[in-house]
Amino acid sequence: MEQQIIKVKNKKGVKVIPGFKLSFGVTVSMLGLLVLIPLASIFLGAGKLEFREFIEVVTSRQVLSGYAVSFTCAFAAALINAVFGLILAWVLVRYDFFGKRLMDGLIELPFALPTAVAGISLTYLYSDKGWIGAFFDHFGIKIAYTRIGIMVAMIFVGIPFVVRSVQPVLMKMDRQYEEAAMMLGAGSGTIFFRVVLPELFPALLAGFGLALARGIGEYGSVVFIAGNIPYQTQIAPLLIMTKLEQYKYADATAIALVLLILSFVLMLAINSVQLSMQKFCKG
Amino acid sequence: MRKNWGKGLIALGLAVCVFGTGCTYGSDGNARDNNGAGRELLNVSYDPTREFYASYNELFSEYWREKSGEEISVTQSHGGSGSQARSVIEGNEADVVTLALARDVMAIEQAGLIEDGWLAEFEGESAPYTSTIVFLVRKGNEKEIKDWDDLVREGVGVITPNPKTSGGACWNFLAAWAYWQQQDGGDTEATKEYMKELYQNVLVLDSGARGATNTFVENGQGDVLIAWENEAYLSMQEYPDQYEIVTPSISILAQPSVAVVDGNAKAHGTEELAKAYLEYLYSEDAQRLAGENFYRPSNEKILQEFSGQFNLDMNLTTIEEFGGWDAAYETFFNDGAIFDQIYEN
Amino acid sequence: MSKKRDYREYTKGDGIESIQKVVRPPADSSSKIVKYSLIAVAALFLFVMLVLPLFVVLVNALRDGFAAFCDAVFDEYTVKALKLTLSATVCSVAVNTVFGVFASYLLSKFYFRGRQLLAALIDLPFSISPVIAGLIFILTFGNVGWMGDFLKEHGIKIVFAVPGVLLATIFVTFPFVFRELFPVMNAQGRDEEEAAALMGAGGLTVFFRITFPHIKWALLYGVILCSARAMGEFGAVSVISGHLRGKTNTLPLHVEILYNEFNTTAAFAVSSILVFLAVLVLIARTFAEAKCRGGEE
Amino acid sequence: MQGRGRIAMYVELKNINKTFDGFLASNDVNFGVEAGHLAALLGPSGSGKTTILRMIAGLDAPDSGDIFINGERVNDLAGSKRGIGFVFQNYALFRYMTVADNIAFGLKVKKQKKAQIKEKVDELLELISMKDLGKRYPHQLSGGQRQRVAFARALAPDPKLLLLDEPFAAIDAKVRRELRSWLKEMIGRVSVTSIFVTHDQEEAMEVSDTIIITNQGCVEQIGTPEEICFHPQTDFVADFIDAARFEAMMTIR
Repeated sequence: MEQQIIKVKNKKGVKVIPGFKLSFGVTVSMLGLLVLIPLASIFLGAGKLEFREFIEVVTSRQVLSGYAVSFTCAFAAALINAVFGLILAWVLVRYDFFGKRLMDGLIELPFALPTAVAGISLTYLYSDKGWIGAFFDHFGIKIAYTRIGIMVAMIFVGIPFVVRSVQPVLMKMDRQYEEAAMMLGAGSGTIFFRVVLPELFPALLAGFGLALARGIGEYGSVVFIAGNIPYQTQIAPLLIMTKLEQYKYADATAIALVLLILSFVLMLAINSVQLSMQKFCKG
Repeated sequence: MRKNWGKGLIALGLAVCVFGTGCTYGSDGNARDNNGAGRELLNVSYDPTREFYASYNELFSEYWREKSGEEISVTQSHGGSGSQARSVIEGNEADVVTLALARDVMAIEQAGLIEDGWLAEFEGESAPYTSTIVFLVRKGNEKEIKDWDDLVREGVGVITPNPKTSGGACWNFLAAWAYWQQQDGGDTEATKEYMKELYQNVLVLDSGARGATNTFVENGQGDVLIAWENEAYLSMQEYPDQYEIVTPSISILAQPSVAVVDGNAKAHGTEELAKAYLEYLYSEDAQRLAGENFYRPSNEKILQEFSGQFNLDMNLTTIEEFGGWDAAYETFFNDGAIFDQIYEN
Repeated sequence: MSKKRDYREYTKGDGIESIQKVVRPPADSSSKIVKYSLIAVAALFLFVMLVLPLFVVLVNALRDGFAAFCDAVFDEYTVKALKLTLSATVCSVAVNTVFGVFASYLLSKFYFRGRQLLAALIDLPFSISPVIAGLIFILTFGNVGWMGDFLKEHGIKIVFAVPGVLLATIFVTFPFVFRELFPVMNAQGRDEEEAAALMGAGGLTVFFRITFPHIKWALLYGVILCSARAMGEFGAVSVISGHLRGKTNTLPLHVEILYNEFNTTAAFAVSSILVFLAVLVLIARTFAEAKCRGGEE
Repeated sequence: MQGRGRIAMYVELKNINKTFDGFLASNDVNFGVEAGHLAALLGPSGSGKTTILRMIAGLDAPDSGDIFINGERVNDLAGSKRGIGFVFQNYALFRYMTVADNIAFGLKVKKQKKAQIKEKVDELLELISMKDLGKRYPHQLSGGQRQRVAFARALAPDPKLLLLDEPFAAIDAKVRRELRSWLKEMIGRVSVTSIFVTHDQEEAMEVSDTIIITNQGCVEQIGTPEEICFHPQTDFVADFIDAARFEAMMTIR
C-alpha cells in the first residue's frame, strides 16, 4: 500500500526507465508541428479583432443561440451515448451470443462513413416521410429538422467514442468485486450501480467527454438534418461557415476560438476528474 | 514468448505493407499530374456545372488543338461558390474562375488576384450564360402555387437555402424582394413584412442549394422549392414526372460570372489560354452546350433555339437594380442587415 | 492486498483472454432475462442508429441497378479519389502510430511537470470542429496565412495540394492511437519497465520486450479507429483540398461533388466503397485477433 | 551499536533528504548495512521506508545526501550499474514472458552466452524448487511461486546487493510464514547483502540481522532485533514494538 501512495507522489526524480528524452522530444515536436503551430493561427486570426469587436462578435444573439443549440444537443447526445454505449460495451464484453462479432465490428462504422453521407442518410430515415420518422410522426414527434434531429446526428458520430472507451476497462475489470457483492446479498441492480459503475465511471466519463466534444464541433452531418433556422436549429459551426461566406476570417476564427476554448476547458476538466479518480481507485 | 514476438511482428509487418502500398499509390497519383505535354488550366467553378464543363473542356481542347496544335488539359474544381472563391484567395491556383455570382469574383479581385475591369472583359458583364429563379412544385401542384404571393399563404411549406451560407441563394431572396417591391411600389417596410412571412413559411433553411433540393425531393419536405432554373431542370431530369416547374411573374436574372485570375495565370504563363478558354464560351457550340445543360445562353440566337425549354416571357430584374453586389450584400445579407432582421423577433 | 493478486489471476494483461473467462453461464433465470433484454436493447440501438443508415446508403447506391453502380465505382475519378484516400489513411496511420506510441510511453512511464497539460493538448484535435481544423491550415499555410509568403517564395505548395490533404487528415486523427494506448499503458504501471531497466536493459529492449506485448491489441484497435476516421474525414479536408478533380479529391469529397451535381446514385455508390473499406478493415482485425489467439493457446 | 561504525559498511546512506511535493519522505537519513547482513527497514505505512529502498536502487534520487555502495558514491550512477537485485512489491514479473525467460532476462541484456544463461536459469529454478514450471507464464502461478520467481530473477545476474520491497505483502498468512524462513535460508545460502522493507514487526524480527526503524521520514533506531526489542531508544520505538510478543518469539528462537 505504501508504495502506491508514494508512487503517485513521485513526480520528479530520476528517470530510471530509458527513453524519456527520446519520447519527450518526439511527442513534443510532433505535437508542436502538427497541432500547436497550426492552432496558433486561430489566435493570430482572432487577434486581428479589437477586444471590443471580438466580444461583440462572440456574444451576438445569433452566435449565442448557436452555442446553446450546439452545446445542449451535444450534451444530450453524449448522455444518451453514455447510456447506450455502456449497455453496448457491457453486452459485448460480458455476454456471448450469436452475431456478437458483427456487432463489435459495426461500432467503428460511423467513423468511416463521411459525415455528409451520414447526415443525408439519417435525414432520409428520420424525416416525417422516412422509415423511422414516419413512425414517430404518428405520435406527433418530428425528428429531422428539429433539435432532436441534431441530437440524432450527434449520437451517430459519437457512439464509437463511448463504447471504445468503456470496453477495454470492462474487459480488465475484476469480477471478484461483483461476486463479493453478490455474496453479501446485493441485488444485481445494486451490484451494477454501487460496484460496477463506479469502477467504470472514469472511462465512461472520458467517452462522454469525447462524444460531447465531437458533437459540439460536428458540422458535416448536422447541417443536413438540422433545419438551420436561425435561433432554433442553427449550430455554432454553421455560423462559422456563415462568417466565412462573408469573407470575415477574423469573425470566423473568433467564434472558432470560443468553441475551442469551451471544448478544451471541458476536456481538461474531464481529464483531471478522470485522473484524480484513478488515483483514488488505486490508492 | 517467441510466439508473442512473432505476432507483434506480424502486426507491424502488416502496417508496413499497407504503408508501402499506400506510398506507391501516392506517388502514382502524383506522377499523373503531369501527363500530357501541354499546359494545364485550372478552372475553379461552382457546384452543378461539372457536366457542362466536362463537355465544354473537350470542346475547347479540340478547338485549341486545331488552332494552335497544343495539347492542353483542364482540371476542374467544384464546390459552393463562396467557398470556391475563398479557396482561390487562400491559394488555390485557379487560372480561371466560373462562379455563381459576381460578388465572389469581386472578393478575389479585392484580394489582388484579378485585375480591375474584369466585369467588362467579356460580353454580357462576363456572364456567358445566365439562369433565373423558379419554383419547383410537386406534380399536380396541389397547393396551386403560381407566383410569389402564393408562397406566403398559410400552410404552404417553402424550402430554400440560406443566403448567408449559399451565395446562389442570394438570388432567390432578391427575386422575391424584387416582386414585392414592384407590388408595393417600392415600400421597403411592407416588402420586409412579406419577406418575413415568406421566411416564416420556410421549413428548412439548408446550407446549400443541393441540400435544399434534397430536402424537398428525397425527404418530401415542403410544397415548393425556390431554386435556380438549371437545378430545377436537373431535378426534373433525375425524377421524371414527379415535379413541375412554375415560373413566377417576376424573377431575377442570375448571372454566373467568369473571369481570368490574372495573378495566377501570369505566374503559370497561361494568360492568353485562359482568356481564350473563357472567350470560347461565347461560341455558338459552347452556347448550345450551355443550353443543353439548362443554362440560358447569352447569345440571343441560340437562346431562341431553346425557347421551348425556357419561359422567355418572364420579367427579369437584374442585380444592377439593387445597385450592384456590394450595395445589395450590404443592405440584405450582411450581419444585422435585412435578412438577419427578418429572423429577429 | 488481495485486490492486486486477483487482478492478475483474472487477466493476462491484454484482456482478450479474459473475455473468455469472464463469460460464464448466468446464475439464474432472472439474470438471463437481464442478459437478453440488454442484448436486445443494444441490438435495437445499433440497428436504428447504425445499420439502417448504412442500409439507406446501399439501397440508394443500387437504386439504378448494378450497372450504374459499377459505372460510378469504376469511374476514373473515383479510382483516383480512392487512391488518394488510401494514401492519406496510410500516412495518418503511420504518423499517428509513431506519435501515439511515443506519447503514451512518455505520459504513462514518466512523471514530469505539465504532464496533464500535455495530455489535454494531445486531445485537442478531438474537440476541434473539422471545419476549423481545415481552416487553421489555411490560416497557416495559405495565401492569407502567416507562412503563406514564405512558402510562395520557395515554391512550396501545401494547401490545395496533396500535402494539405494529408496534413488535415493527420490532424483530425491525431489523438486516436494515443487514446487507445495510453489507458492500457497507464493501467500496466511502471514496475515491469523499472525492473527491466534495473537489470540494465536499454530503451529498445524495454519497449519491445516489456511494453509492446502489453499494448499490441490496443495498438491494433487504435490503428483501426484511426484508419476508419481517416477514410471518412470530410469537413477538414473539404476546406483544404480545393476540390481539384483527380488530384486532391478524396472519396468523401468525390461523394459530395457527385451529390451536388444531382448524381445521387453515384454519390451513394461511392459512399458504399467507404463502407466496404471499413468492413474490410474490420474483417482484417477479426482475422488478426483469431490468428493471434490461436497461437497463444 | 557504537562498535558497528568501525566495521566496513557495504551500503551506507549519509544525510539523505527527500521530499515529494512538500511531503517529507526522508529527513536526514543515516544508516549503514554490513556486507552479508540481512537488514529490515521497518516502520508504519508512509514512514518513508520504500523511498529509501528506491533511492538505494537508483529508482529515485535524493534531494541531498550521499549513498555509498561498497565504499563508492553511487548518487550519479544509473541503477542498472549499481549491481543490485530488486524484488518489487508486486514482483513486476514480465507478464508476457515465461518463468525461465523472466529469470534469464537480466542475463540476456548483459549479453551472456546462451549456454551459460541456460545453466544459470536451471540452477536458479532448482534453487526455488520450480524446476518443472519454467515454461509457465506468471499468471499461471500462485502468489508464493511468483514471489520465488521474482527472487530468482533478482538473483540471476549475481547482484552484490539484494533489495526487497515488502516481499511478503501480497501473500496470505500461512504461505508467508513458510516463505519467510525459505527466504532467510536462501539469502544465507547465496550470502548476498540484503535490505528488505516491511511494516510487519514479526517479519522483521524473525528474518533480519539488523532492523532499521523509520517513522515520518526519520530513522528512529538501528539495531539487532534484540536491541530493538529490549532497549528501545525512543518513545516511538517503544510504542511501536510489542515487546511482550517478541519475548515469546525470542525464546522460541
